[in-house]
Amino acid sequence: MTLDSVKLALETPDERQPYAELGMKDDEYQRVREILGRRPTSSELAIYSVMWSEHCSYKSSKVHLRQFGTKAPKSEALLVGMGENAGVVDIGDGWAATFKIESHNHPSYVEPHQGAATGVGGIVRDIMSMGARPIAVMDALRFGGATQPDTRRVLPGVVEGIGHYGNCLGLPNIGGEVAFDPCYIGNPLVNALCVGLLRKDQIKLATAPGPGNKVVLFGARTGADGIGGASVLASATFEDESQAKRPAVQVGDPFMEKLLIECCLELYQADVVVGIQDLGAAGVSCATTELAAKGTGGMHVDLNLVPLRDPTLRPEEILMSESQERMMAVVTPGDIAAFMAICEKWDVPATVIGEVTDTGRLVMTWDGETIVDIPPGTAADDGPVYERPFHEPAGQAALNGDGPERLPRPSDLRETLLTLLGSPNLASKEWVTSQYDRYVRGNTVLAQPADAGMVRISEVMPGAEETTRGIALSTDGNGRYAKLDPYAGAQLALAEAYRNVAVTGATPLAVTNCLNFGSPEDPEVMWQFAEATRGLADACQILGVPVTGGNVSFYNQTGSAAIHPTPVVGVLGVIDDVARRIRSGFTAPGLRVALLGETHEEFGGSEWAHVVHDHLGGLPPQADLAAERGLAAVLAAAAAEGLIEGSHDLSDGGLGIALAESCIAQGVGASVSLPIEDAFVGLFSETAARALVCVRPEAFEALAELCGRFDVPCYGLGTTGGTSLVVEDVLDVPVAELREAHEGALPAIFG
Amino acid sequence: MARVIVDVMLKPEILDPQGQAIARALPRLGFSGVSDVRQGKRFEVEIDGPADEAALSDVRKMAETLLANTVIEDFTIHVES
Amino acid sequence: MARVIVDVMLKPEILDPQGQAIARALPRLGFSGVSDVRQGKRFEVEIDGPADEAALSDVRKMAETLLANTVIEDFTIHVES
Amino acid sequence: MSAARVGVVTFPGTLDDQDAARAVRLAGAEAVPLWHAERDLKGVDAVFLPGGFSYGDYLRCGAISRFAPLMEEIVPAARAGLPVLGTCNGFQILCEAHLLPGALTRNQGLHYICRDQRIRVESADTAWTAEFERGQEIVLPIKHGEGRYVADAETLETLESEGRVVFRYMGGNPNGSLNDIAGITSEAGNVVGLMPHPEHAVEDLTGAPSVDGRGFFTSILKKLVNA
Ligand SMILES: Nc1ncnc2c1ncn2[C@@H]1O[C@H](COP(=O)(O)OP(=O)(O)O)[C@@H](O)[C@H]1O
Ligand SMILES: [Mg+2]
Repeated sequence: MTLDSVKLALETPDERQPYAELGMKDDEYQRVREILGRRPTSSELAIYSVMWSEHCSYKSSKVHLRQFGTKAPKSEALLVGMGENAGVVDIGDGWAATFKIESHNHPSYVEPHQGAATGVGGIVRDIMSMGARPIAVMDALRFGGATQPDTRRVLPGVVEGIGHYGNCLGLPNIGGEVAFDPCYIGNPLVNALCVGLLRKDQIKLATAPGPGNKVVLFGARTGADGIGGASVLASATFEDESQAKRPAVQVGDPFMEKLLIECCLELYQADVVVGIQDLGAAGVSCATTELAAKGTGGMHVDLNLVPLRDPTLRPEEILMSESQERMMAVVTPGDIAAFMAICEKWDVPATVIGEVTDTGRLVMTWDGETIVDIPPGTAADDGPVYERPFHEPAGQAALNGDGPERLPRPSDLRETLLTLLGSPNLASKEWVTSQYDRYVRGNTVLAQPADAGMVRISEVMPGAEETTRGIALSTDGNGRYAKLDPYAGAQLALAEAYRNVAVTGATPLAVTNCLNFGSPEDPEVMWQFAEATRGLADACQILGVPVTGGNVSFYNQTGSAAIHPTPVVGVLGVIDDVARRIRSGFTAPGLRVALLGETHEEFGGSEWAHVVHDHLGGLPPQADLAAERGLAAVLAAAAAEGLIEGSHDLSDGGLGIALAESCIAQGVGASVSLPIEDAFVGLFSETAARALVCVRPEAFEALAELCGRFDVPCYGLGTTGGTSLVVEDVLDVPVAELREAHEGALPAIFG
Repeated sequence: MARVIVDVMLKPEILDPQGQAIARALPRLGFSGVSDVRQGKRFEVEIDGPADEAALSDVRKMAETLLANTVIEDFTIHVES
Repeated sequence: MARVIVDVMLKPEILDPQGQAIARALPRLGFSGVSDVRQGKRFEVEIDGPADEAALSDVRKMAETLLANTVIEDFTIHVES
Repeated sequence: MSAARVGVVTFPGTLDDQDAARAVRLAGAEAVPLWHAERDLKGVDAVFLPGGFSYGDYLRCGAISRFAPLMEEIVPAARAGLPVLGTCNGFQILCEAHLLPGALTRNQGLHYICRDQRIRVESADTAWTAEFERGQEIVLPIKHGEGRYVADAETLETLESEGRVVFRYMGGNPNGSLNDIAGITSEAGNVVGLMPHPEHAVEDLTGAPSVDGRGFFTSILKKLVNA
């Protein structure tokens, strides 16, 4: 095989190149030729094709994502915003948190275990590359119908993959989601979140400044993993018949990643890293172009020096390989020895593969010949930007017109409650979460089934002993709501995550998001995307929480059938005194139960309509963001004053489900009456901006007074105690029976 | 009654972290002269009848759909003598 | 250069839940006539020199001390032809 | 009087060492980090092998760690009476190193399982359980994929008859362990291995919903101080 060098490219300008096979459009290829003033070499083509893929360049989403910046609320907490590996937020006392959510949807469909596992690995490296110690993970999962055969293939593998990888890293899994809907049958959504902690003044960035500095590749050796994956696997539609053409999937080595984590932390501690970047999709191509583009502008790399697992790899393949557990660092020549010694201590292979230059060019050689010579910014930053056409879907008005009002209402609310409680979306997720280690490192304050995960800071890292703070995190999304109204759906996803953080007593601070959609080339999907991003940006502005980063996953569709638009939103909050966190549910007998927030009749997209009538139509609940803000303020103040003993937010399934789950949490019953006349609406409407709390009887007045100050309606419903959930004149169910319905559902399906 | 063996190994291009961890450990344990280790699975399948064409074809199908994950693994089948 | 295979199987008296899970799943998947399945491990050890007595005795030691836990597992060794 | 010193071992892939050190400290002892590659016990009075996935648990849990240089110090010291506690991966390593009999194999249900588990203390005669009552029921978290204790019939018989089964699972055997065994001890009672995690059950705010794990550390502390 002849080596395609720059010299050869100049001599053979008309050589036909397989840019289309690499997913590049004619005009994109022409632009590369214009940039270089010649045809690209095959290695350069490899770089541009992956860097300009949808996955890496955000070419279809960029124009919409900009709103997250332009509409961003003023926030003193934001230290690093969008555009870096992950956003960084000031959490006080000199400490910062970095967090991000990312998708690994397509790989998880092809090979559920490895696909999901490497999804966790990738997001953890993003967090490490900010200079942080990763401290917890979460996973937001969506599958086809629970009883559909392919779900039985995909779900156990995904859960095992996430569990195994995260457990091996010693990262507690503190939350996430599992949802089922037939729309995800060929396109499961596997979104993984990681959060890390670092000193505010020790943020690392992906940059390669200082000519003469060394470029070090460390971690696993490079193999043929997912070659072409970034552009082919991750951003093209694939269908069942094409199984034979599946590109090599990446296999993760969590042990190597664990070594990498400890190794990186020691490198940071020793202060021997100038810039650092993880290798994810697009591997060496991405790391070199991005580091160079953000640094002094030039870099020289000898690709022969890249340690290979498969010695037959060609330079193009090395550039595109997605081998996991690799990082790239920029190190001053004086620190190289110290850097290598630390890598050796941790048994992490490390190799100098190049040097920073001031030429403004990224130059790579192979066997002494120049095979890449490009301005790195043109690959990393100046990718194509599309203003994709969009319009409202043809059936949208009809869908919105077909409201739930026409559905017959149930007469037996007891049975309805048990049916919903045992439906796959609302049932206990313990079958999944019991496969995750939630205790490791001993800092987990809240994990499943709490509304948000919470981690204390003081013992995460040396030097943090003085702080009493904790961070809380939740991820949420609802594809049905977003299908009915993507603008409101995205806002409701944010509202729910925000509320989940608030009910623990923490104050929401910042947002990350993973936008899972169908093909951007379909104007109807693009409309959903445009509406969802607009909705999210507007809501962030109103709630005062900036978007710090995230990820877009397009092409989640089989044939022309796209998934429900599914924006998944993660919210991070801070609690000043972690010991004041509010526990989940009814924590003791003899407490007063109160409902905060107003209830309206809202059943569009509801769990009831879905489970009982298999109906999706009408409009989702209103996203009343002012009310959300008030509710969160009440909860934070009440937690700080120690007014609340237990809490639970209201979301899917409404008050009925929240009451049942609150009873199940500690096995404490309750007797309540409903705040409104219509018991069905009272129990199952999904109005947002509501939460259930329990307080000592003598604290009720103070709570009511606090609610009054923030204009939050507060209804005393009754008291906790006994062994049953009693809703006066409506239903009476032993807690044991609630528990059986709730906990038995998934094991009955998945074994 | 016959015993059919199905050997399942990761495809050569797929990373085998287990094998690599073993290979890296060997020198420390005083074993030299080993250039590579790969770890796979071995299934012993006891069949009721003889290991004839039909039975082997059944085992092959079983290997393809259940015992091996053909996305990342190859398998071979032989009858134990 | 030679490849030595080490097969490691749980001792017959030790429960093999993985094998049993497979055996139980087979009828559901339409496979009949399988009376038992056991799952073990297969190691492919590449040695630098020839597979002579000395090399095999080395691999045997490796199997005994590292690759198999002889409290619960048996192993066999053979040279791949 | 200088505080008792408990060594906490870290292998590549050890995860619960931070929790282990914290539990030791909360009990009032000094936690001394021990690194797998060093042949140095630093004069500690007892050793704690915490959980995790040492060497990725590749091959078999504990199989590779057993050969660490530090283990070459720990094994003879343990045989000579040094108190050693192994939890989860630490228990697996102790079995692989033949400091404890039997082996830990794949959970019968084939899944990794993380839950709060009721267990019964069957022996208060070990270095690590003296502060419990025999027959006492406690709650500790378990989190493992390979925790099914197996041993041949003779070994089991010996363990039972010599009172060396230290912990038994209650309210449902989570992994199919023979005789519901959750933990065992050596003949001399100085080496204890168990699958549950006492170090995750020592604080109200975090970890499991119990502080029953404290007993392990108060036990060893008392023993060392009285020694
Ligand atoms: N939905 C989104 N919202 C906000 N920021 C986004 C979104 N999607 C991507 N980004 C930002 O764009 C940048 C590039 O994303 P990505 O390629 O996923 O990062 P990385 O190179 O670390 O994998 C990141 O800073 C990311 O946070
Ligand atoms: Mg909630």
